[in-house]
Amino acid sequence: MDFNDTAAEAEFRTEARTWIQANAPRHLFAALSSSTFGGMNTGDEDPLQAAKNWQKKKAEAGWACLLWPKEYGGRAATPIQSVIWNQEEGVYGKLGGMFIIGQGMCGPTMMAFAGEDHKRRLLPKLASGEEVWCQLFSEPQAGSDLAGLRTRAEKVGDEWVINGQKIWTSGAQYSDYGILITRTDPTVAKHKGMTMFFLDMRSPGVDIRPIKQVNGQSGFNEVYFDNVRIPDSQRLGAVGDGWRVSLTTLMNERLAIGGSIATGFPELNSLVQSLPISRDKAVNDSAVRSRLADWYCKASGLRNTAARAISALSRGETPGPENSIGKLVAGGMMQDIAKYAMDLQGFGSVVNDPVIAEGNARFQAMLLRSPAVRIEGGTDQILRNIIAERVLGLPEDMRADKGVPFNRIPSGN
Amino acid sequence: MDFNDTAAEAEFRTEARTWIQANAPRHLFAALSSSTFGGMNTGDEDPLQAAKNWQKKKAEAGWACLLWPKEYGGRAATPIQSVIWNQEEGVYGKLGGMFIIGQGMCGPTMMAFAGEDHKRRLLPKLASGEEVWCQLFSEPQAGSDLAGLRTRAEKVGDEWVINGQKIWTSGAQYSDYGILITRTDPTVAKHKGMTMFFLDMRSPGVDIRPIKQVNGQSGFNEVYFDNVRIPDSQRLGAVGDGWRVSLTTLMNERLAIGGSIATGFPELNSLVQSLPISRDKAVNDSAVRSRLADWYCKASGLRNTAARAISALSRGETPGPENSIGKLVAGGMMQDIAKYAMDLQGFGSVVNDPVIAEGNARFQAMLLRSPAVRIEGGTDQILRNIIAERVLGLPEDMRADKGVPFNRIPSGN
Amino acid sequence: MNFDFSEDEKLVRDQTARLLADQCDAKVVREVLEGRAVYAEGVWKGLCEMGLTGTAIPEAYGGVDAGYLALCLVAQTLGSKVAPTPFSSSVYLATEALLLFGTEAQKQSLLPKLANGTLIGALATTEDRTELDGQDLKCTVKGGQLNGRKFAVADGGIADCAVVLARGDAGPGLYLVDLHAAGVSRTRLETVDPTRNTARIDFASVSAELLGTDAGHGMQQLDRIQNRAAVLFAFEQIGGAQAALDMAVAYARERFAFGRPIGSFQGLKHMMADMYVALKLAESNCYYAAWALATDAAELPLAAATARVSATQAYQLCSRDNIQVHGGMGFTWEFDCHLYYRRSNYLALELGGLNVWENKLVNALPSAA
Amino acid sequence: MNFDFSEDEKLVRDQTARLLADQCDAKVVREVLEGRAVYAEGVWKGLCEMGLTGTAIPEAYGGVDAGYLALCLVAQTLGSKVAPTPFSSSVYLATEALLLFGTEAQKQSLLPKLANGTLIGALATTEDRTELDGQDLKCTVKGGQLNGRKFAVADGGIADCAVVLARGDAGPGLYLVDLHAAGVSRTRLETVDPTRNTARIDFASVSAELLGTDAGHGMQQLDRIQNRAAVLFAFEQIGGAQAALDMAVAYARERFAFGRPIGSFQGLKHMMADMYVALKLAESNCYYAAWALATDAAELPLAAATARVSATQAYQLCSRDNIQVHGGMGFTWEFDCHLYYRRSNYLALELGGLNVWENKLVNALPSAA
Repeated sequence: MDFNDTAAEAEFRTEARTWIQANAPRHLFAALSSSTFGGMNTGDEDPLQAAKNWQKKKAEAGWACLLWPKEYGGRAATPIQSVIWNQEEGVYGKLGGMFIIGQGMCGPTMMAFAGEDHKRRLLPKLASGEEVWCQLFSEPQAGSDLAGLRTRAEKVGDEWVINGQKIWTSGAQYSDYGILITRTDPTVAKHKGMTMFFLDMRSPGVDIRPIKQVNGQSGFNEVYFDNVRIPDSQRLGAVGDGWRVSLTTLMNERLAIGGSIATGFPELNSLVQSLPISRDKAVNDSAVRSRLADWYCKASGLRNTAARAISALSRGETPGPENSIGKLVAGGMMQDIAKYAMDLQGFGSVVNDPVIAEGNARFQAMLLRSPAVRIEGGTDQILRNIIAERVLGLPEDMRADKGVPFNRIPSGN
Repeated sequence: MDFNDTAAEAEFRTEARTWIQANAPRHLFAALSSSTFGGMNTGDEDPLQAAKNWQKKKAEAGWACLLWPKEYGGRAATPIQSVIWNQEEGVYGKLGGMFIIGQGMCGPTMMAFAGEDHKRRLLPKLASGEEVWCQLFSEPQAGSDLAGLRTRAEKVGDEWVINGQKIWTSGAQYSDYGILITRTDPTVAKHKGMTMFFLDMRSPGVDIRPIKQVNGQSGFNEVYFDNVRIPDSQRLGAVGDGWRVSLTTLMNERLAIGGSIATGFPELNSLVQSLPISRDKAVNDSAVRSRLADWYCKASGLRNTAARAISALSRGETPGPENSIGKLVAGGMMQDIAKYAMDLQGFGSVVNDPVIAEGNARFQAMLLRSPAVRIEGGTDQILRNIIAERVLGLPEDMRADKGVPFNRIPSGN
Repeated sequence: MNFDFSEDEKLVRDQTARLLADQCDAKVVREVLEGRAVYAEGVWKGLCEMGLTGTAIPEAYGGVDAGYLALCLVAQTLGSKVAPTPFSSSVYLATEALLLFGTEAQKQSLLPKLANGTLIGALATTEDRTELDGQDLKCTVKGGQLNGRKFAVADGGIADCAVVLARGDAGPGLYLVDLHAAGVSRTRLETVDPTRNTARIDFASVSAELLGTDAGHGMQQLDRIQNRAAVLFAFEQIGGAQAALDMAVAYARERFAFGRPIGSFQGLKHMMADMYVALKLAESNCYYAAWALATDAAELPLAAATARVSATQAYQLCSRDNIQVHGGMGFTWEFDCHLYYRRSNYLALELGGLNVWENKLVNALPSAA
Repeated sequence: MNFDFSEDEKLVRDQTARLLADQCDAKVVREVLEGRAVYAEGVWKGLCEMGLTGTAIPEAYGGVDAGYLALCLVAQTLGSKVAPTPFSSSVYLATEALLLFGTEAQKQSLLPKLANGTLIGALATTEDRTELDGQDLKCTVKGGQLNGRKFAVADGGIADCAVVLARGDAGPGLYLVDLHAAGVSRTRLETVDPTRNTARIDFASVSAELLGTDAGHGMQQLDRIQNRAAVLFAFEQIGGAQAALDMAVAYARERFAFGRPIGSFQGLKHMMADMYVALKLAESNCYYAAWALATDAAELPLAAATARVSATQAYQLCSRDNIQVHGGMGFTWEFDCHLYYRRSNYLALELGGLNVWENKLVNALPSAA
């Protein structure tokens, strides 16, 4: 048991580190480092432009989408190399945030199901950040129950006509393309009547409206489709095979291992080192110590669990199911930590003006953003079901929608 | 808003207090007071005999089963009077433990469904403790799902022949009579094919086997029925109406309001007043204080919730649904408190010899008995369902057994 | 025993509820949330006209003297509608301070205006981002002149006068200050709950008058004020918690997933059952604290801390899990879930955080309880 | 990075598992539980014959020198079978004490016997019902004579020799004592886990020899011993937690209620998912602690405390909720649920309780972590 790189890994790490030191946008380091949860701080620079600049530079040097084949703009690197890159890229990795969905989910789906011409034409620009992609999956009536989606696609000649609404689409407002899952046959069972496409987000009839979140930001959008036309050549997979195609996409939703998941622990630990309570440093208060210890055990457990996954990759194996716990643990933990950190600071901590509040109002930012973590990309309840069924092998819930034609499933309206 | 008795209540309280002071078995006070959770300490006296003596004395003076009609051995008192009696009886109330099921559940069921001759013959002896009753409901395959019971009753002439097994029968080993729910028709839906009886526990074919629990005690029994014969005259309610009859019984399972529910808080509070940790009293440690405060809020919340119920009774109203939270809160709380109290005492607290361990090994007794509290008389999960459905009006779970003939319901074997 | 509110008290609650149903819907709250209004003046006027601002003030001082039990139910109703008014600052804090410690003259001059709402009061204590500690107050009063800064004052941008904690010659004291006086400058603050006005207040040689006559005991006086106010804040908290729970239950009944109402899944059912449990425990503790407040019982410090701690926990739990039940919609600006989430976290810190009140609770806890 | 156990280490684990599958079923555990045996001698002999008692002892002292990583997996396997042997006392505690601090002569004379199991060791520290505090030790050594009482000693009724914490002329020290010597009297104690032998030991002028040469530093030495032992105990704990979780899952799949397997109800599904989460966090922390133990890394104190705290919490949670999943059968003597519940609570206290280890963890926590 050791934490050392193999010779090959060490060599790759050196190469990556050297290039990053020579090319990273150092002038953004301070701003990026001071980003609070749910936001990316690029100082005076436009975030999207800053992100595209760094991505372009990486692509030109062969450091974009490391796992992809070279002909699609990647490096054909191994999973462990991609992990090492993430570790070395460090804070600059935040700049990749707006490409994660496109490169992490849309890309692999295109690679698996798009035609060769489309792949060669579109994937390199996705890899280089020249074009941004989004994923049009969730709907107002289809969140946890994604297969309950209703957006219709009807075949007219060589084209499909799309009508309906998507929601929770990250980055739709600055996306060039999107992958879209639709219902093409409502008369068969829900998982059978879906079909996947990709489309130009500037197609006529696409209407994008930002959703304002509790924390005041608008990272998500509603996307309306009014007789939007998509050529059949942009269909991904067979008609009616959309659910299977979507699983390819969602399989890649697994958070990028190596980049560590935010828990709020380091922030709390730094706070209590100096914050005074009852005439002493908070870290010396036994109630604080007890909480700190329990949360450290969780944070450390997540870090060590990730290390086990990385070892598996390093051995060329697939990581075990224990990785499914990350978001479930981190989401609730961050929410509790934010509440606790503010409680220790008293009434003054209601102020969330970054100029006044402690650490750029980092805990207030967590308080207002963390509820979303427990919902987006699988609610706590869905994640527990997944662990119970897929990891522990417990029986599935009773299904009211099993084998029922989609248009006869009770929907409450 | 006040906590005062009405004039009538005050008068009744004085009467009760005076009689108790003159007649209570003072010599048992110390022993009873030192009883730890899950046990009743009566010193050198046989617990059953001590209990029967006190009950007999109460009955002769008209203080038994206060809510029952006089002709059945009761006092025809009001609910609030019964609460006041419980408050005044105090520690001596522990002696009533082995009569609770008979007087609290069997009695009301007999009153509602037995023939007048049976009531006049049997209820007074139940009230006076001369005869003890038990309740034969749960079965190995029918716990939370009581209506899944399988004990068969077949009509032969004027008698019913019983075959099957019951479990979790408290006090069966010293009971004279029991009420028994059986399945008389397995071909109809589960709630429709049941019938209730009462029987002499000394009937031929009744075999009682104690169940040893984790804490080493055997308060519960398995009861086997091998062609046990019950005259049809001992049927309670109509054939097939057993479920409705059982609800009458279970409605009375509501813990006696006024007698406060055990949480472990007073014991923890007394412990930390003297227990030293890190060269100071535990109660001065801020981690201990935080736990103590949170648990006090729960204990006090339960006490005040009971007070609201008592006020309702005092006004002649029925208490609100908030009483359903008692056991759910107290069970888990006691388990946590036991663990925490032992943790504060270190390795020495693994010793559970009452002569050596703190406070007659009270926390060790809680540790080993409290898991049962979260299960008996409704598991935590069942109680949450009841609150969600009956109090909050949320929809019921999907049912796999609804409307299905009992003998076709999936049972896993 | 009659451990419940009287019909008269419930009548006051129902009248308040009707007023707020008419005048304080989510649209009104959002006017303040989104900065189009500093507070809901219309609602405030309505409350004043009904005399609710004077609920617990004796008639001799222009109040309606309906008692603290009635005021508790008013607070609960205001909490359930996350009403954006300075009611808590003016009524639970400033008014209580005067009733407890004011000189006859001070009461005569200020209480009638507080009672009819023509004067809005506030309490200014916090000086930085740590829990209050009397020993190093930076605000000082010398020769009747107040100097210093209050870091954050609830309703500080609305109030006409404030009770200010400051260090005088005899030590910490409470001082009456006219917030329209020269030398007072106020800066509105952005907080986690924009529906409650919050301001930084700087005092540059502002004339300040000692509240009452007992100089140097400001911390003890503040403690007594806060114990009484905690009961009323706790009622606002359980009012909000109940509203959040009701909202969750209603949504879980109508929202379908997998062909079933989501409220039929135990994952959510049991979560809501736990919300109910936390709320009922807090509610019963609040009842007891209301009795202690109304009778000025010796148990008040313990009862107040118990109500405060359990109500804070219940509101934070219910407002948090109401969002969870709503899923994605729960953290949109459009849905009202965040109104409760914001308010629950604001109220949890006003008067001092959980750790402060847990500590007060244990201080007041008898060794046999 | 290769953050996993080697094939050789896993081989040792598998061999241990086979041995225990053959010789340490629930029947054997119940022999001890119900007092028909003091401990599982057959199992102990089997472990000794396989050389597992000498897993981490250098060959020079008669061990097999297979390393601490192998020993961690042995511990995990023993924990999963709640094996009733003195393995932890003799191997994790007594042996470690000698390896860390023994003189060459002491090692030569004792380690070979500990390695082959002909000698069983124990560690005697606890003197009353409070957490250990070096400043008021009642056991004393004067002129080589030990006097006093140890309140409770794990495996104290089985061990041949003990490392005893006592106050010498130079302060607290660790002393080697032959438990068969004159003046030693042992009383078996009834505990929450009868499957672990526990005894009170009284010493009346028993000859005692200082462990090593460094007198007066017993508390610091004990701390180092316990940090190393904590890692091995943590592996026993996650082994037990995994067994309890497996038992719960198996039962929830086969037990039906309301016409469905109870494991299809989210109330229980989510409870078991949470058991899994707690276990995996602890398991990963244990892996890291194993690395720190095996490499004697500077991170050991933090890693050991982290593994200890999370493994204690995971085992207590899993053994508790395994009972809940089993319903009524879960708290019968007949079902095995209580074997894990008992052991989880015994192990949680051996080496000191959670509050002690949480405190150690924070002591070792860097201000930036």
